[in-house]
Amino acid sequence: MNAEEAAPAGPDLSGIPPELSRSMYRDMLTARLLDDEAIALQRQGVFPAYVSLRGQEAAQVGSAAALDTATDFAFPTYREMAVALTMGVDMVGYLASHRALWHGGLYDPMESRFGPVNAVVGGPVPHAVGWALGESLRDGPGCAIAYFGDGASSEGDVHEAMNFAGVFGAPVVFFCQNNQWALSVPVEAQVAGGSVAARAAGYGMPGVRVDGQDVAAVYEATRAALRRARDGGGPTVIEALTYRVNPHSTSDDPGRYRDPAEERRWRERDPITLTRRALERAGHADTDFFDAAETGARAFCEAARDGVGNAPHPAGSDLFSHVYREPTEALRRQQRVWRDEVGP
Amino acid sequence: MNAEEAAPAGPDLSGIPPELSRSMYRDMLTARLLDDEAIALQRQGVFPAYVSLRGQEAAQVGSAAALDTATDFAFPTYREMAVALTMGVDMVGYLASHRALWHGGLYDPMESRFGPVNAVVGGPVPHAVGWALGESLRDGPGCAIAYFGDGASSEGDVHEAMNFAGVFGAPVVFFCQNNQWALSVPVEAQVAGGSVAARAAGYGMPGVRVDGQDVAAVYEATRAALRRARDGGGPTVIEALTYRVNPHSTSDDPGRYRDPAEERRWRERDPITLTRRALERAGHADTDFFDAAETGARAFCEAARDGVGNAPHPAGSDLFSHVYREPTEALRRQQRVWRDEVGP
Amino acid sequence: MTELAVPADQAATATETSMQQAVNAALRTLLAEDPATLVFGEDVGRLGGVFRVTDGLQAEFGDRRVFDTPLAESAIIGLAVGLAMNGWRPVPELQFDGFAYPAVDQIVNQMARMHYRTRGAAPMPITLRLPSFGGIQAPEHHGESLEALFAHVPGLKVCAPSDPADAYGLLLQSVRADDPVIYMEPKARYWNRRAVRLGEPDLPIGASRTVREGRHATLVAWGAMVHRCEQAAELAAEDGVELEVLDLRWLKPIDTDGLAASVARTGRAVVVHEAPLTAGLGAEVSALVTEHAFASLRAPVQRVTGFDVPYPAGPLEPQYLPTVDRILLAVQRTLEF
Amino acid sequence: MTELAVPADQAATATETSMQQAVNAALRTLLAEDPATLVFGEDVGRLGGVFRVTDGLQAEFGDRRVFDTPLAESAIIGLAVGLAMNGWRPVPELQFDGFAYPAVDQIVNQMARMHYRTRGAAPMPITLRLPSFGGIQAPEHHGESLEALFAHVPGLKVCAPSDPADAYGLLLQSVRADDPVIYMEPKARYWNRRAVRLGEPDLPIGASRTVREGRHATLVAWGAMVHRCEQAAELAAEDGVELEVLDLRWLKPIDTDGLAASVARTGRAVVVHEAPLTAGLGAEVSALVTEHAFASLRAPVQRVTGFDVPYPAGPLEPQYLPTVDRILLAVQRTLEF
Ligand SMILES: Cc1ncc(C[n+]2csc(CCOP(=O)(O)OP(=O)(O)O)c2C)c(N)n1
Ligand SMILES: Cc1ncc(C[n+]2csc(CCOP(=O)(O)OP(=O)(O)O)c2C)c(N)n1
Ligand SMILES: [Mg+2]
Ligand SMILES: [Mg+2]
Repeated sequence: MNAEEAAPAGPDLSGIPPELSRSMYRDMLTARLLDDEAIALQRQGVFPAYVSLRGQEAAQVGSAAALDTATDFAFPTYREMAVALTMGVDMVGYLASHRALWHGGLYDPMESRFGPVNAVVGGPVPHAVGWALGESLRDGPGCAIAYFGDGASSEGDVHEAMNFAGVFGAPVVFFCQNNQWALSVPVEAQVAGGSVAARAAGYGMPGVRVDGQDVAAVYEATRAALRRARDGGGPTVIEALTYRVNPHSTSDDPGRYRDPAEERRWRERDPITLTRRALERAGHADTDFFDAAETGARAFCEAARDGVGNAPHPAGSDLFSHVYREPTEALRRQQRVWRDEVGP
Repeated sequence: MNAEEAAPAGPDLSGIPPELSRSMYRDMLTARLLDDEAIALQRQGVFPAYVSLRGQEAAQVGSAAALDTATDFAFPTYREMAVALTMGVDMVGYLASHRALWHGGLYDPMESRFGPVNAVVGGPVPHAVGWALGESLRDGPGCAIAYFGDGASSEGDVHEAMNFAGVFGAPVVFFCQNNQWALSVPVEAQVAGGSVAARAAGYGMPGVRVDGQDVAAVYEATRAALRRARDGGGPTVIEALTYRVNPHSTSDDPGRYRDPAEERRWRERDPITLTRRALERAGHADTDFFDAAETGARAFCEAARDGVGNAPHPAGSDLFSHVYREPTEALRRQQRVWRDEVGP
Repeated sequence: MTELAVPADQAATATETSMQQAVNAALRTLLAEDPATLVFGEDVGRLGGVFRVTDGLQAEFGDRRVFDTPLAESAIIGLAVGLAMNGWRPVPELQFDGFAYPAVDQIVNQMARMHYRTRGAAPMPITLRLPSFGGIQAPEHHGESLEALFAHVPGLKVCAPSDPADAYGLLLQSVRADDPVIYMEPKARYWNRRAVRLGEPDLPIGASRTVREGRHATLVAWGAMVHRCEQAAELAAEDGVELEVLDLRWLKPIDTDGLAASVARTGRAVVVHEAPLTAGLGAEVSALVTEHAFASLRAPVQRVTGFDVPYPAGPLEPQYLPTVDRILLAVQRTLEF
Repeated sequence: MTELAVPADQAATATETSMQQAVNAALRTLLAEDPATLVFGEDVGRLGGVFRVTDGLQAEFGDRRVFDTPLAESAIIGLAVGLAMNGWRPVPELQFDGFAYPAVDQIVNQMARMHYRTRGAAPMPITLRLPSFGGIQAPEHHGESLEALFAHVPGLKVCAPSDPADAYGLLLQSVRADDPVIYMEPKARYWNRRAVRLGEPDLPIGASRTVREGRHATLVAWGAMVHRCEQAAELAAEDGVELEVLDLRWLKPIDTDGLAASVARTGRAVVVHEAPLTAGLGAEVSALVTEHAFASLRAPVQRVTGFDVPYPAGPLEPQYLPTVDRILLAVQRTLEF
């Protein structure tokens, strides 16, 4: 699918409560501004690197908005900043991962029910299945959602996870953001057959392709999958067709591998613009709302930016603090060596 | 699919040259008798263990008979004795693997174009894709075929291999013998969705289910897949529905996990009996042929049995001989330690 | 099955216990004492495991607590990680040592560091049971020794019992621990019985056990090689050489003090393992002994190990594995140094 | 990017070469000299690799010789095994050290032993290029040191260059060798330039290189730590302590004779590596030195290594990696022993 093929009308918000559609817009806008801040922070040398989610806000916010943050659990990879935001994760703690203060971030993943940032493509997907199985073993109400990319779908772990989920009927949603690129490799050189959703049938589970620029469609698809999982219907694959309009990361140079015209075409299907128009069309929001949303988002981002910029470096002793829950004498000895020779 | 669902008529040999149908029968019968010999050798303590292929002769012989042994290359796992036989592999060398004389067997896998016995379930499947890609990179005529089980289909490697094959359009056939069991786990607790062939669509390649007790159907399906691959049409998944009527290995006790009635039902669909009837029906063979086939098979098996029984143990120095093609001084030193302290 | 003969003084009697039974009993105890404990893996349910180590557990605790998984090692560990994050105490099995390799990413990149990554938020009380080591003339990939790999990984603890009593005690300790543990079961010792009392762990995690006291040199081993060292010590005693035998038990953390104390007394050490020589755990033992007992050390630590070759097929196994003779030759070298 | 400052005497000039350029040049030489050589991996084609190490190769040699694969490390190595069996000479890249873990099964169970398994019938001339080690403040899994894991695996050879000339020579040697080689590129040194001549390998596989001569103690290192040892030696020289710096280059096989000869002269050794201490390759070096130079050894071999903790995030990196200070403290300990 390319940019043009998608429904030109934009999101249909008629099935979505107005307050929810507004809050999704607010989250998308906030994520966009925070993404810009993060890129700026990288340029200023505060972040060693950053991975932008620009263009994927509808896919992330729409899916995350469907979660019940009291019962569900999301397993991200590394580009899910807008999911974190939507779920109410402490964004200073989230961005701390990009400032390289702590690999997994400094928020509490157990309390926020948004797993730690995970740099292994495909790696967290089986965790979502394990978590979901754990929920069904105690007849709990929660569902897991695993976020991964089109590139990640090539990894063995994703297959093994889907097969386990199918066999166990685990309440899990496999949410693939097919942003058309895995670093420099386009989806047609990555995903045999061209569709991640099409893999689902082979595991006897539903596979849904959804316009990832359409926040309403993403929300509805995720909600349906979660409802199905909660009702004992087992796993679903959702493939949100979207686009990584920015470079893979701030260190990347897409000029080497793709046509800027493609980027431009997708930038025109900007999910935030589309959502704004839909809100206007549906009469869910007026200029005051958009102004307030922008003001609020800006304030939020400034606070997050300052928060992460001013966050202290981890203590050197933190090297040793969390290796074990029950520390060993051998490691304590090494900590003494560290204290004597390096730190604190 | 269970035993009864399969076509009761048995193989339709009308599309198969009589000589080929006879030779497939001969190979199936020989494999059966050799399998019996191997089980006997295990009982006598000559083999530490053995994995029987009984019941899977049609799936193995039918697929292997479709190969061009001058150009193609087969990648087995550990239960493909009848494939080896059909391809003309030195069976003393093959059985040597089961006598534990050498893990990979003592035949020459490069010359016979039948890869070494490989105990890692799923592990050799990507090799077949690499081999096939290598063939197409030089515009060679050969195809690769990967043999694996229903259980192996759960491994990440099989997925990664299929995806690679699809992306590269590699001339490879993924031949799954779905014998309904992976050790103690039945296919319904192993393969989400229930069908390995159904996975193919998700990679944009054809997936074919075939009655694995029907040697003609297996042969035709494999031939078609190979022709397609040779013509640049890329990979195919074939799932041959068959049954492991014996225990997983001579160390196994299926009484712990499955109903003997199921075994019995499948024993009644014995592929050799079905093929014999089909040969008779088609007028491809008479009693003289069957008598001669049996006599020939027995002679072959006796020779193989004696050959493997009498084969010498590997020399202790063989521990060191093949580790590297260009040996290191460090390893030579260890060999001297071995010579002084253990061997020869 | 094993090529190690059962010594006469340990001949089976009705009341004696094999390691296979001891591990089974420990799992039963653990499943009974904590409803969060789960046992799963390939063929561990209905079959009771290829070594019958999980025999009867599914019948007793139900198929929610003890269950079969599809055949995919990486997902088995990934599943354990997710279950742990949801409050469970997983005890996955990987069927054989050589089939732990497909799970190495989930073990190293996920299980071992999820606790660290989350600054202690995510609990990770997983015990990976891994039938390990050689000596049973098994097919390829069924005789590997992965302790050096795992001991190198930050965040893991690693142990290997050498007899039924330790198998029981160490498994209780491992599963109750709130950190990921690799519990390596020496297949070659599954069926050897000893008249032992199965009881609570006797020493803390990380403590070694002196199997036999001696004053001329220290033999250091774990798993099945402990028994082989005992045999060597027995023979050496006939010649008046008194060998101390130290069962390391814990391969991470290693009992440095115990090692150093023994070598401080004996002045000499021989470390024995099945894994290949280069970068094996024997190197770590050698380095630790040298670092912590250099002044007492009268000869370089000797390593008696497998060779740097792939684990061989049956008939070559006795040529590959450390023999009693090789152990005694090393003892002689260190005594004559 | 790297946190190691370029020393003044190596400041970039037009004719100097970085390691990144040297590896690129070696690949170009190899692709040109043998039409069976193939370069592939994630993003190595159009992009030219995340470190631009394969820059321009696809344009020059075409997309049959240099190509991108899907994102699946196990299949990349499996592909290499199959290609090798069909007569090719594969040079796969895995993008970062930490993403070699998913490929460990194919590396250990397949690539490393296919030649052995087939009694020499199947050729396996694969060189796995692995950007390795830390020092660039990268995300998680981008700073791992896997040499101990690989050096333990029978059938593999392992090397790590420390400067552009070695990077070029060792890569020629690795790819031309008919055995599987793990070639570990120290990312932290990619951009450091040296005025060197890129030429044919100077020494056989397994030979170490004396980077600096000295007589009071031997520093042993590989990869980026060689440079750090040179810095330490420079400082020590100001105090009249002459340190020999040995670049191991080959981590399997290890140059035991070279090590022993150096320590026989100096009587003291310090081994330095980035990987965690326990069961790191430093233990092997320590054991080898002790075994082969015990009589000359005047102090236990000192190990200066990373700690037994997961490789940390940026600000903690300098606290984790061996520092010049820690190296000098170890030198002092060994001198004062
Ligand atoms: C297992 C693994 N292999 C390689 C990498 C290096 N890498 C980081 S991102 C990336 C591309 C991922 O593409 P995709 O899954 O589509 O996610 P996207 O970046 O597009 O969000 C690669 C190859 C990694 N992080 N993990
Ligand atoms: C990677 C791996 N994991 C586990 C095993 C242990 N094992 C050997 S055979 C087997 C079952 C295989 O089932 P399937 O693939 O259906 O083949 P079949 O035995 O039925 O021919 C298992 C679990 C193995 N050999 N390799
Ligand atoms: Mg992508
Ligand atoms: Mg099967």
